[in-house]
Amino acid sequence: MADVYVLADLERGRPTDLTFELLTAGRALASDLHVPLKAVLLTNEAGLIAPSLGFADGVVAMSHSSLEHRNLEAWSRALLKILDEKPPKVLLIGISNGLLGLPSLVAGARGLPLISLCRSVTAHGEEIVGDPVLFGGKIEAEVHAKGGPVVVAVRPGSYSAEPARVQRTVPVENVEPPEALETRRVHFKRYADLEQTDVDITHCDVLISIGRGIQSQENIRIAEELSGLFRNAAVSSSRPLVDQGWLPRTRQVGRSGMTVKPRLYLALGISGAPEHIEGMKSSETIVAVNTDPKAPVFEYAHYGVVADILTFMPRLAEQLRKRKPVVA
Amino acid sequence: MKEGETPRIGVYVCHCGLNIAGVLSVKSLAEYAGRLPNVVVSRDYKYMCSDPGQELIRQDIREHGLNRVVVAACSPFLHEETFRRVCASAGVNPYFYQMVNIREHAAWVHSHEKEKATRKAEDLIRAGVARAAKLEPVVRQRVPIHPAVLVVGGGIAGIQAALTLADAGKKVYLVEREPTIGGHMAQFDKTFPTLDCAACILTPKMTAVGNHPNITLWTYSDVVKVDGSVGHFTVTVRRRPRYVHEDLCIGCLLCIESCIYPDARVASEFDLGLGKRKPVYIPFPQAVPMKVVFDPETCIAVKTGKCTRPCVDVCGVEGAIDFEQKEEFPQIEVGTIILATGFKTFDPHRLPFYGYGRYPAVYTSLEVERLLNASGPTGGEVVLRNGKKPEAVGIVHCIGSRDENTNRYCSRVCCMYAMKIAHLIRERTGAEVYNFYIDIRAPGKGFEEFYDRVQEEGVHFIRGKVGDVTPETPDGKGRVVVSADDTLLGRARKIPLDMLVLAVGLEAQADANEVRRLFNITCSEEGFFVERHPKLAPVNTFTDGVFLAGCCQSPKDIPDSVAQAGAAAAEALALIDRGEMELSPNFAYVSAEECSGCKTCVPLCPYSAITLEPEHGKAVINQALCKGCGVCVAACPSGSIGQHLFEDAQIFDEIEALIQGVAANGEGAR
Amino acid sequence: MDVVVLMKMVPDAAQKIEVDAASGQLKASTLNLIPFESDEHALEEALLIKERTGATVTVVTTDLPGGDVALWTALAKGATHALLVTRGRPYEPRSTGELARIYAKLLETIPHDLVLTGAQAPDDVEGELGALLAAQLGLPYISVAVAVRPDEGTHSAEVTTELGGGLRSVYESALPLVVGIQTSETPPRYAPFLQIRAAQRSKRTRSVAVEPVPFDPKVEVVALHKPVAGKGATMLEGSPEEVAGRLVEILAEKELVGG
Amino acid sequence: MDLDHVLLYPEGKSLLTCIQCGVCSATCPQEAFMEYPPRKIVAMLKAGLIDEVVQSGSMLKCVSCYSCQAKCPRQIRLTDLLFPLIRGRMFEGGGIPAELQKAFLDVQRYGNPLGRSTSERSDWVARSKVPIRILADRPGPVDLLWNVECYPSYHPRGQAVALATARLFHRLGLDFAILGSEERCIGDCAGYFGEFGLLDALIEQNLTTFRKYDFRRVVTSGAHAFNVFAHHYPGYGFTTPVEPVVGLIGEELPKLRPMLKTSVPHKVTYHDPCCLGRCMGASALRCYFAPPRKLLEAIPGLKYVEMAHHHENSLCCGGGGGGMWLDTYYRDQGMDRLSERVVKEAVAAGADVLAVTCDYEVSRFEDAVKVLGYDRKIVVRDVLELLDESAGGEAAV
Repeated sequence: MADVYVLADLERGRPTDLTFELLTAGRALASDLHVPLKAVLLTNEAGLIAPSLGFADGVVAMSHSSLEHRNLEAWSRALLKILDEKPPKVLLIGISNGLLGLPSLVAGARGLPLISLCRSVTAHGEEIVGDPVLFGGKIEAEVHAKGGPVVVAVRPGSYSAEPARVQRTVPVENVEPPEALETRRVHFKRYADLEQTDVDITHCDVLISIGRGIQSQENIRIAEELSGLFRNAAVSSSRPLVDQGWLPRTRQVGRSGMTVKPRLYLALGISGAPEHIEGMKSSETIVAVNTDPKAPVFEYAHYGVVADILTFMPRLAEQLRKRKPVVA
Repeated sequence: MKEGETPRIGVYVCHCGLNIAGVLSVKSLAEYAGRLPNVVVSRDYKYMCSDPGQELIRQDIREHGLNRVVVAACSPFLHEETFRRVCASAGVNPYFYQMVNIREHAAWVHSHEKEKATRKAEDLIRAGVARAAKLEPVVRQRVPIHPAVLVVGGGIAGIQAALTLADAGKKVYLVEREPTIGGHMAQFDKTFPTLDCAACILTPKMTAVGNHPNITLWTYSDVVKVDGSVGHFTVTVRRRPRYVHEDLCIGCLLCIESCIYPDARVASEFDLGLGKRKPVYIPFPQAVPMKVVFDPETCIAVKTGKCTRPCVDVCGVEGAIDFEQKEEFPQIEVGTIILATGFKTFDPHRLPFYGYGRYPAVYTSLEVERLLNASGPTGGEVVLRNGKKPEAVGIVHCIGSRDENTNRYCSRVCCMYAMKIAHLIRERTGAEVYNFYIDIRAPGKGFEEFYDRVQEEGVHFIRGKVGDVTPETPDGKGRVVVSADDTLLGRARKIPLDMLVLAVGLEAQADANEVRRLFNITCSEEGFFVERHPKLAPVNTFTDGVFLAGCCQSPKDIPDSVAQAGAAAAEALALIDRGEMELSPNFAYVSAEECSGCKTCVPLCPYSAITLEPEHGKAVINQALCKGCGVCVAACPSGSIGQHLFEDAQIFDEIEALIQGVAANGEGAR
Repeated sequence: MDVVVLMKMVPDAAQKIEVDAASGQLKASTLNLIPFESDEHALEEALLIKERTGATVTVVTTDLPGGDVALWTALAKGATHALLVTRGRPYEPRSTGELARIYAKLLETIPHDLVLTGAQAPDDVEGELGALLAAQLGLPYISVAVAVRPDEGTHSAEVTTELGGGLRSVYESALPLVVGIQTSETPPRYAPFLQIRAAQRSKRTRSVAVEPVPFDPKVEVVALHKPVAGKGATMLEGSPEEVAGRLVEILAEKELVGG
Repeated sequence: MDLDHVLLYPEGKSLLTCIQCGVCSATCPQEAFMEYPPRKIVAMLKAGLIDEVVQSGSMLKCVSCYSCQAKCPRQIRLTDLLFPLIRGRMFEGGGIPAELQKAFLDVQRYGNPLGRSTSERSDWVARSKVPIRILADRPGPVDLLWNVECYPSYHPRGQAVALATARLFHRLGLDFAILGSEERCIGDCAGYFGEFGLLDALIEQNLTTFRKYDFRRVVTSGAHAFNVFAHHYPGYGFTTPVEPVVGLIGEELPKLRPMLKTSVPHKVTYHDPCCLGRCMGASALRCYFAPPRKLLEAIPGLKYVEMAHHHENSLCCGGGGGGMWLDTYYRDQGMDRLSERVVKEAVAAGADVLAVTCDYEVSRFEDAVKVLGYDRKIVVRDVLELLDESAGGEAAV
């Protein structure tokens, strides 16, 4: 019986929250399958990071300079060598921006079963079952995989990271880097930080976050007025509005934007696509307002209101004007 | 030509310089004409209308015994009379003449296809020759001219025409609708471009009218019926009661002072509502006749009879005031009529966005004329409705003019009077004055110089029409802000103004259409009376004996109105002094034996020339009124109406000849 | 420079998406297929490359309903060629794996220095089209790109990717290269309807039949269902005024607003 | 279609008769923000400088309010002919702001500029207490086809108006029906922005739908649809009589008057929509200045006041000609909002209710009221909402 592998997601050399979420997921799966859980570590210097993955029963590591930054080509070639040499039962990869595409590259190259977009992964006997969330959360599926190793791509935010944050020395199995890393065609050049000329929404206490329900760019003004009624508040949004050019990218919450943890997250007219949820689900209090009572956002919110935000926002502003903003 | 005489036709093709010869092959046309039936001689000549050209025809008539003449040249409008006189002078009946228009109908319209144009000219000549063969002799009728003249309208044009005729010793009836003569000119303070005092130059003429032994002046009256035709019109005039016998009233005005209403409280028509009058009043101090009027709408003595009538008590002339006075309908006989019914100003309510009638700061130019007038409601002081003196005044040109939505035409006087008003306001108040114009039209004697002067005086000229007017305060009672595109700066201007003057255009009188029916004349789409010819008969109408003067014909200034009035008087005098008038031979006639008396023709006649003679119930056409339009001829079910110069045989032969050619030439006649 | 844009037709999430209770499949009658949004960004990025370098842009999609319109629109926006791959099959959410094989086969016949496609589609159960295709063709793949700058001289491209949290990284790769586009540098342009119609009439879209590719799906979609709604939140009910009032009270309790 | 083409037609040729009086620019509510205001544009067109006009972006600022066209002394068809043609050219250069692009795309895709699902178009009907017949469900002859339009169908504020309208129809016993999810945008923004292809496609599609049903006349909720029906549909052979709802209800006033029992004690002013008056040009018969005022004055307790700009000279809400989806662009350009100017005038006139009858206006003006902080001074109501209130509202059906 082979292992359950979890690929460590690293950002500037540090395991991300997603890594620990997946270790949590992997532990449950490994228990079901009665197999060990192992973390796969691809980096330039595995030894430094391995102890932080102490929740796993062991670490399978490969060190090479080309693996320092999540270069998909390098990582896929590295992973393939590991899969060839030490095939697991299941390989869990988190869907972060840095790793997006990697499960497909690996599964595609070897013709392995792949279930992507999963919110959870379980074992039904020998079968691996994923539950992908489709169409921005409008449909859920149940997908069974045959054979193996099975590659499962898991959405961020699906599991708790906390239980997996265990620091200890773990056995490390080193795998030699393949030749192919030397002949790779993609080279990491540099990081480029976005210029911070706008407010930093990651440091706001209150976020008035708007989605497509705002209907027109002009109405953003109403949200801004609302935000003016709180201390240390700003308007943020889901991705479509930013893509539309209605708000700067610095205001985007979600996987390709910012991950935020404000004291109050007011989700206005946001249906709650999984990509967005991952960026805000850790907020202290989440209030969602949406016309559609079935909107997925209500699942994550603490308080829900079924209403049109264009009607609701002015009413809320009216009530807020009667109160003083709290000194932060 | 005697009965049964063979037609002997001469055809003359005119070159009209290069007008015709430049396009048509005149030589070949003359040759072609020579081959046509009954043509004895045919020639071409450089200018048929010249003396040698005319002599050529006379010579041929003598030498070849011609009894018909066809000239292929220009429009009959220009030279038909010329060649008829040639025929007459050579002893041929002038109506044995046929004109073929090959200039307008062939040379000019087809100048780009010369060959085809020549073919068409051939067709036209052939048709003319065919028609000429069927011509019949016609004798023109004469009517005597009654020496009295009716002048309708007592503005400057009517006054001028009446005085000219009266001074020439002719009897003149001057009928004016208002209680006084003087018209719009009496409302003005100064006249452009010389800035003469309007009253100073007008009132002597008004007084002259009032005193002239040859003038019967009927104010507060209008013409209600006109019968007859040139030479002997019978005109019915309605004289509205002013409740004062004009022959008794001495104009002391004591009745006004004594009126039971101590204060003037009725809006004065003459002051356009800016001033007030009493129920008994004179419109203005220099009114002619200087006879009071009791307004039946507001005088309670007239209206209800319940008044103590202090006016009657105070009146020094027994029976001068007469509340029992009734309308009268005197009839007069005149030989000629001069219409000088004037104009009205454009009503800016039709362009509501200028705020006229909504914001008190907005005035029409005519209202401002009254404010400027020394005898006006403010004694010539320019003060606003709120009693304040304006510090910023805007004058918008072209209100209602040059606009497809209102009147398309340029009213011709507005630029000048707007500059006159600008000058006067600046002179009297020192206000900043802004003239908003599209183009400055100053094409008259001394006009450009006046424009120059007003600019030098510091009046602002903004080239751009005001497009919106908004009140500065919500109640609308204060200043207004006007928006204009200063097209020379290329920038929008918003200017707050204490006073906004709308330089309204001139329009035909509201009842112009009824008046034109009354006098049997025509009006343009805009309502101005149509002259017979814009250049050659500018004061004549299509109705003989009816002449036009002043703005009823088109917008014009005072000098032009006066000049036209003089011309109209001269035309009337010419008829009177001739003593009689030849009627056009082109009139319809009824063959009494064939007429069934069905009356189809009677309502169709646009000139009311057809009546049914009472004895046998047959139609009779008054040839003095008939204009030869041919409607009755075409409409008569029994074919009993004929028309001189347009007999069926003539027309059928003409058409037949034309068709022959089309059949032969294919598209030749097109 | 030859740029190929792969466009995928996906159900419009703005419209209702229903599951047929009996079959457990999507209700075809209510499905409204539109080009996947990131694919539109991929097209825009390709058109920007075309404008900068004079590259040819070939747009490819399959014969799902609306596929033809997507191609006409692409042509109207300025694409050079448009290919409609005929499959004669209705839409199903699990098809990316097979699609990658079909496109891999197709690309053998058309020149391609750059293959652009949306980074991740809402129905990528089996993985992302671009990555699967790159794996098939053995080409390098870069995902979540927000800018692609090819250099004809060095036959390479510089690709900027969006890592989230305001962080971007820049890669350089030799061509040919497959790129998953997240967002184009400028929002997708608008194609006036007349030009779409003109493109339709021009008959510039070419249909290509790709021989059936033997494909053995390794995963099986057992069930589709709508998510259970609102189990997490305490729902506040009443008129908007009442609800707003209640909410502000709650916020006050949590000391998020003052008294 | 370019300028040379335009000059082939008499309507286009009138361009050559421009006397540069500047009334168009002087009356243009957006003049201050245009690099080339209307007068200059005409001069530039005459000089063949159409490309400079296209590139300037001035045309984006035109809200198709018809002020210039209505006042032009040469009756040059600026609003409905020349400007759309120029804007049509803007598509070539990609100079269309994103928000407007999205609206066009949404119209292409969903038949409404809000980007909402076609299947949700008649969701509001479920909230109606009076029966509303949807033709697809119950075909068969009907007297009145009610074209509900996009904002009344989808926008919450518009839906309230639609519900009030339905109650009034019901009270008057009118035989009416709607198209429900078959209804599509009638084409206003497309036509006036120069997206002629889209307009053409929408008309064709709508006519195909209309042909399926048997109705005698059409009533439109708003002004814009009425305008497009009046000016564009006859050219496609659609000759069924069309009335805006205020016109129709205006005719029914004798029947409605006895039902207006509840006092509405407000000072009300009315904003004349550009598309129910000015746009009809000389055909005064189709101008709807009087009916809404008569309706308002029939309401007991209501006092009517007039704003500074009204009738032919009314200001524009700024939503026409694509302006509805250009507010952001306008804001970025530092432009004033026209809707705020109107609200200020309404307040200045002493009104506490701004009555409207254009589907764009309720939301636009309510926005303006909020921005100006006039919440306590004035409310925005559709004329039909006021009538419905006077007739007892929802409780009375």
